[in-house]
Amino acid sequence: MATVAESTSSVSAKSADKTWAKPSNLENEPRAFKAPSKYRSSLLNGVSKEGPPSLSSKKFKLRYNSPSGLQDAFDVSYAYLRDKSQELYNKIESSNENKTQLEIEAQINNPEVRFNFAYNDKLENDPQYIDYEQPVYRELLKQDWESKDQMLLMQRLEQLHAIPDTLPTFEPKVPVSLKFLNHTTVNRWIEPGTVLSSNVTAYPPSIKIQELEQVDTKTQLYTVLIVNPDVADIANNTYKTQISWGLSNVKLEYNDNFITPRRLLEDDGSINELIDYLPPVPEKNLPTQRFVVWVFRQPAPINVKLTERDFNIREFVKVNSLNAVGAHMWRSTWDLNVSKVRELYGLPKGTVFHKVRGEKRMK
Amino acid sequence: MSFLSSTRALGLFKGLSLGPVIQVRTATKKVAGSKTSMKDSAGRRLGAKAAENEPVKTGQILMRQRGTRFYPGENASIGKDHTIYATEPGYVRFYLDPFHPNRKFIGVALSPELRLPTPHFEPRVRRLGYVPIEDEAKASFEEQNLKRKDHLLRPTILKELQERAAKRQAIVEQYKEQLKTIVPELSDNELSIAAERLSNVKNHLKNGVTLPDAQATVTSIHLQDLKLQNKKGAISPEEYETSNSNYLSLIKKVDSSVSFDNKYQLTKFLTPEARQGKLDELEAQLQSLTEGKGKDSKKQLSKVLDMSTLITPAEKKLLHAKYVKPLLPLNHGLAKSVTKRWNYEKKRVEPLA
Amino acid sequence: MLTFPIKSQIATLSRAVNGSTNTKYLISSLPLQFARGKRTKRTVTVSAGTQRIITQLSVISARKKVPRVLKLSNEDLIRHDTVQRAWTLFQREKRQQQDEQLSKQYDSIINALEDLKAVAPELYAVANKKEKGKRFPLEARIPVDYPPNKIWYYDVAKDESK
Amino acid sequence: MRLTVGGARFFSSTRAAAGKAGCNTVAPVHHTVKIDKNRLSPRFPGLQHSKLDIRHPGYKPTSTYQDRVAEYYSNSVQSDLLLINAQHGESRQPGYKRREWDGSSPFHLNRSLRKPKGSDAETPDIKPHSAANVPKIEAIHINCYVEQAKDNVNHAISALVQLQQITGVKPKPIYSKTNVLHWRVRAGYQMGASVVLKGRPMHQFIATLTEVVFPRIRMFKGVSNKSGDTLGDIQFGLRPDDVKFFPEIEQNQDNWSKTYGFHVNVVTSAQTDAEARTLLSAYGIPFYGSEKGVKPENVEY
Amino acid sequence: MYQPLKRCLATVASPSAEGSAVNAIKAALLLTRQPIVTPDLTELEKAYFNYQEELERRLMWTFPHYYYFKKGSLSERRFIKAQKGPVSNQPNILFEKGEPDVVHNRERRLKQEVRIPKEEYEESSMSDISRPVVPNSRITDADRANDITSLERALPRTLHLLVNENNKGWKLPSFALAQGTTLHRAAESGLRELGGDDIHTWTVARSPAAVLKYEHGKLVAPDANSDKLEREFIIKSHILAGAFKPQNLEYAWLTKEEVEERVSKDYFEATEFLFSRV
Repeated sequence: MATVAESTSSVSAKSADKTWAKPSNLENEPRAFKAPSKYRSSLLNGVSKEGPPSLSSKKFKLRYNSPSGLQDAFDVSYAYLRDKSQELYNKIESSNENKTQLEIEAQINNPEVRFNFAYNDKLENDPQYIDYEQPVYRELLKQDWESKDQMLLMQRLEQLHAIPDTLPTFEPKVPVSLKFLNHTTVNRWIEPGTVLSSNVTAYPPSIKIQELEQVDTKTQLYTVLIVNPDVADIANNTYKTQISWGLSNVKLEYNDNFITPRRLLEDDGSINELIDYLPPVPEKNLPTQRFVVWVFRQPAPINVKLTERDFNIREFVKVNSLNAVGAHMWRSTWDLNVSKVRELYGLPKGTVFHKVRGEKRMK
Repeated sequence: MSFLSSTRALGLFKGLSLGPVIQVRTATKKVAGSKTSMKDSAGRRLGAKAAENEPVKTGQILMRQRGTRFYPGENASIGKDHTIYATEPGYVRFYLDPFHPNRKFIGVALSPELRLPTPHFEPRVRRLGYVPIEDEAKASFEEQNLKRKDHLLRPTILKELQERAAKRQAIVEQYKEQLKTIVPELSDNELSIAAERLSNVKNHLKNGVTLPDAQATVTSIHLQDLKLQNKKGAISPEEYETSNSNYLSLIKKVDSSVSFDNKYQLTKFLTPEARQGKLDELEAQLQSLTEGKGKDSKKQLSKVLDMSTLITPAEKKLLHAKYVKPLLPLNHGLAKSVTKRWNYEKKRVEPLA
Repeated sequence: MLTFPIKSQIATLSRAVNGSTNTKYLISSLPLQFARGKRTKRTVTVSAGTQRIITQLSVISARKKVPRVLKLSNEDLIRHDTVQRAWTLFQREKRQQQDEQLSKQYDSIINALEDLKAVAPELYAVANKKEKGKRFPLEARIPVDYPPNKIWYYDVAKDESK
Repeated sequence: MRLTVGGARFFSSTRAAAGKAGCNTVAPVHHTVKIDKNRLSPRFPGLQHSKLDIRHPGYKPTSTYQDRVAEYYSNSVQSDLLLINAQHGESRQPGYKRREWDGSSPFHLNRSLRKPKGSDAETPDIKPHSAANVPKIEAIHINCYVEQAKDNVNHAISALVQLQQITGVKPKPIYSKTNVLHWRVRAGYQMGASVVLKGRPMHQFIATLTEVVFPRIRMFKGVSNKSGDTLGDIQFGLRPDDVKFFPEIEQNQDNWSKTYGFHVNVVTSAQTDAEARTLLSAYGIPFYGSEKGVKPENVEY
Repeated sequence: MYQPLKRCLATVASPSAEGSAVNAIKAALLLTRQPIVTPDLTELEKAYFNYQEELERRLMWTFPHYYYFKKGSLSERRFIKAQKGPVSNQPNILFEKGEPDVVHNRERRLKQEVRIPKEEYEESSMSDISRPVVPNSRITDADRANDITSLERALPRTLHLLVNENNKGWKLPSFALAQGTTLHRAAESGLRELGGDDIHTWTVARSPAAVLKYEHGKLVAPDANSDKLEREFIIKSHILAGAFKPQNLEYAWLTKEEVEERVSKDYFEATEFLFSRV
């Protein structure tokens, strides 16, 4: 039972003026802190009689019932959170400590920011709505990523033994997504660990690396390595690791971070291709091959060119003191397209293997 | 036996003739059970079947046991009676694993100098276990040998591929014709390269890729192909240089003079401003058509929208919603019997007006 | 469970009616009742005690009592989320204030006792002794929403012990 | 008619069914990311949210009114209890712990540790009092075992509904675990109901108990000072006649010609029973009898 | 209780080197009146509780009225009459906001509204116990008159007793320690000497809640140490009944904010955490 009987109250934040807190010295507020005008009114002032604009059909709009009591509760909560965030902005202005963290806290409760993030494409983001230049959106993406995709990635890396077969361990910090733009039928983001036809992987993948932490995007360089730890080493009766593709000195922006053919074409020579792309050409009857994409933050530019395919990734990482921040992987198995890919790349004809169970030991 | 119980017993046999009663003297002492102590089975020959560091083959039994006194370690497995056997040829190791402090393991090290367990963060040591088929004929036979499912599917796939290639060829031809009118100065060779390129770009566009991205992807693939041809010696370095630069100049010319309409046909290149102008024209036309009311005007409106090759599907949807969409009556899509409606304000039934 | 006897009767009847053998005999000898199309009224009455248990079971069962699933629109979901976040923040602040005050009080108690120990060990011995059987007074009340008719009792029966 | 739920339960074991040995080895992982498999499963998207999220089908709002009992505790009781319990120069008092064998016999080597001196079970250490461990009521367990239910399961159902009516929380039925020949009880009989109260329902129950029920029980002395499990939990019982004073029962007397008594266990975070009693007295629960080590006439108010 | 006390007092009574220090000890009393009604709700709490309650009504199971009201009884008829039944779905009628889905007299798409039938009362039965409950106001006469000496003021808040002795400034009442007494006894008896015996209090604990240190009558930091310090040990106590009726002494029952207005800044800083926020 609500107990205040006598005090007559008025809701402090009337629905008319709803603007979130901002620093006093702010010139122009980022566009991404405002919800699209189509939804803004119903988000801040409540769903009108016509129904919520987020529903497409008129029928469902008419049938929609907003929960009662939400209007008042939202108004008061909005005012409360806004005051708190104004306090945080005042704190930022008075001291420069922990600035990014305070900025995040000041915006993370803003319903418009949360709306923009929840209902727009997070991967192919439109900076109008999701602007990863703003730390709050990076924080939201981090939470979203950790709630699912990061777990999925680590599960696959562990189950498919990408760790420790390539690198010993890995602390994921940066979401990496993969797409094969050359292929017009498999034109989707690849889930880590998918088995792809050699036809799809005939040309290099396009890699999206979304930095989440506060780094200097002007100077921070990244290395991308694609390694295949499942190449047959017949002489030693074992497997060896080869490098399929390598890029270094890649610069990434928070909003423009998709390494596509277009970007590589238009590049002014700053990106160093460590070694050109060798597509997956698995041998007949050998087990599925894994292709692990590793993304590193590099402390200094790397301008070497690799001549050998055989590759010791652990040594390379150690020599260049690289810091693994992101990963992805796909798998590839022999199919009828392999011969075509071999022909395209001028590779020799594939070897056909058969399994020997017997006594032949590893050398 | 009491009287009561005996009568009850008699009741069970109601209807049967009673024979002479035979007295049975039951045992008053329990019979002493005899203990069989000679029931030992023969030994089950349990125990280790291979010693530490002993070379073993695949499938060789390392340990017979009851229950899991030992657990299978690296390159070893366990059978249904808990027998541990080798899954790879190598050298037997009895070892402890810090991750399972209460277990003892039997594993197989793949080479004599290796210790088990393999350090946690080191790469796994793996044996290939496959050898190449040396005999050419056998190898090619094996290569052609597909899984049953793939084998059965192959003819349909091939057929479909052929059909697709034919379709593609047709589009290329079509584009060639269209290109001839739009960019007449192209040579035959250039024409076919440009048409090929445009058909590839079209495929990407259909997937929702933006035009510059699609063009860049197609360009990169073409250049990559040229590079590969040069690398494998199909074309000489000079040829490579010339065709590379030729292609780049060609696409500059084509991309600046050709664009796609909404049905993926080639049209003359439209600058964004020109396109906007045409769109405005279209909207003005639609506006003028809406002024004349009636069924015919709606029909005309949708016809104009359908005929326009300029607008994207999204724009078409918007314009349709703006100009063509009829204001549906309340009873649209309802059964004919529905003649009344509920008035929520007045809380009563009203005729459907 | 209750309808079982009725159902079984109906089932027997319908089997008898539709069965191929001895149909004539059965139809002529039984009062004809068709299982389908005819509304049968429940004839079996349950005892009052059983009926009470049935009602009680229906009270705790979800059958016919569950409302439609609540589906919020995108806007309302964010609005609800905002309310929830404000509430969490509000509660957290309240708790922090309370914890802060308590720890200050604790420090002050320990400080006072330490001081007392240094100054007057005899007083300290009494003050720091654990009181066994400590009880809150019977007059302590959990506050209610509205005050009683007599707010405060001014007449105190003489406390003999003091 | 009674359905027996007891008996062995079988779990399917695909490994055993496949004729494979039951040997499971968990491979250690090479990273520190915690993986929640439920989140990765594409099934039941609604259930991937927490129950506190409005999108979960089981969402139930809890804070629907001001919790006056919680307010009373944090505004008045907590700081008083802090002052009552705080002591200068306190140290951690070790509880009863299992002891090492003296090693006089070689068989001591693998023998499990000796039981504690003066107790059968280990007891936790008593930590110094501080602002962080002021005692509070954590939960109330109500357990209603109905003896008559062995003959007629309806009693158990009624007891369940009665608890639901009193507490507003859905109770769980309790089943007898074993055959007790002496009581003519078989394993699997539904014998009553139990409910665990936390948060608002718990506070509601305490307030009803102390403000409505206890004052009306005739000859009510209070809860015994001897009650308690030495770990800071206080137990007491209510007889069937006492239960009739709960307003939910009293207002609906037609339905409650027969009521069922129950046991109440108040779980507190106090470290000793004496402190738990001090805490409960703040809510108006009276105690009778002599507190251990204190004569009642010497208690100073 | 008296026996051990006497024994320990005997040692105090004996002359000692610290006699002067004991004389410098005083017992102060923090006497509080606990809240009588629940705290006032903030705007946020009010709106949130209301919203949650509405949500609960939307999500709750249908109220099983057939369990509470016997079938065919008068009370059942009155209950059903009081309900505003939902509109049920009817064929051939258009419901734009969705077809009603009514089960057990409840619209499943909306919140459940259970109305309790209003009792009818006759004037004559107003003295009866069955008369309608009209809650008393949370604001009392003392509130309106702003009578700070009244215990009936500010019912949702904790009130603390402060005195202003000889206009030296508002502070907690403090009492000199007689020879052979303890802190809490000194505080209680001092209170009665000052304000009469018509008061019923409960001492929270024998241990002091805080110590205030004075040097030459000025408040110093709690960790100060010197031979000339005067100490006031604050004992916490609740008033349960009766009243504080001193003669010729200004006193007040104050909430924390009012205390802050009246006492000196130093004093409030040293004692701020002792006063209840609510």
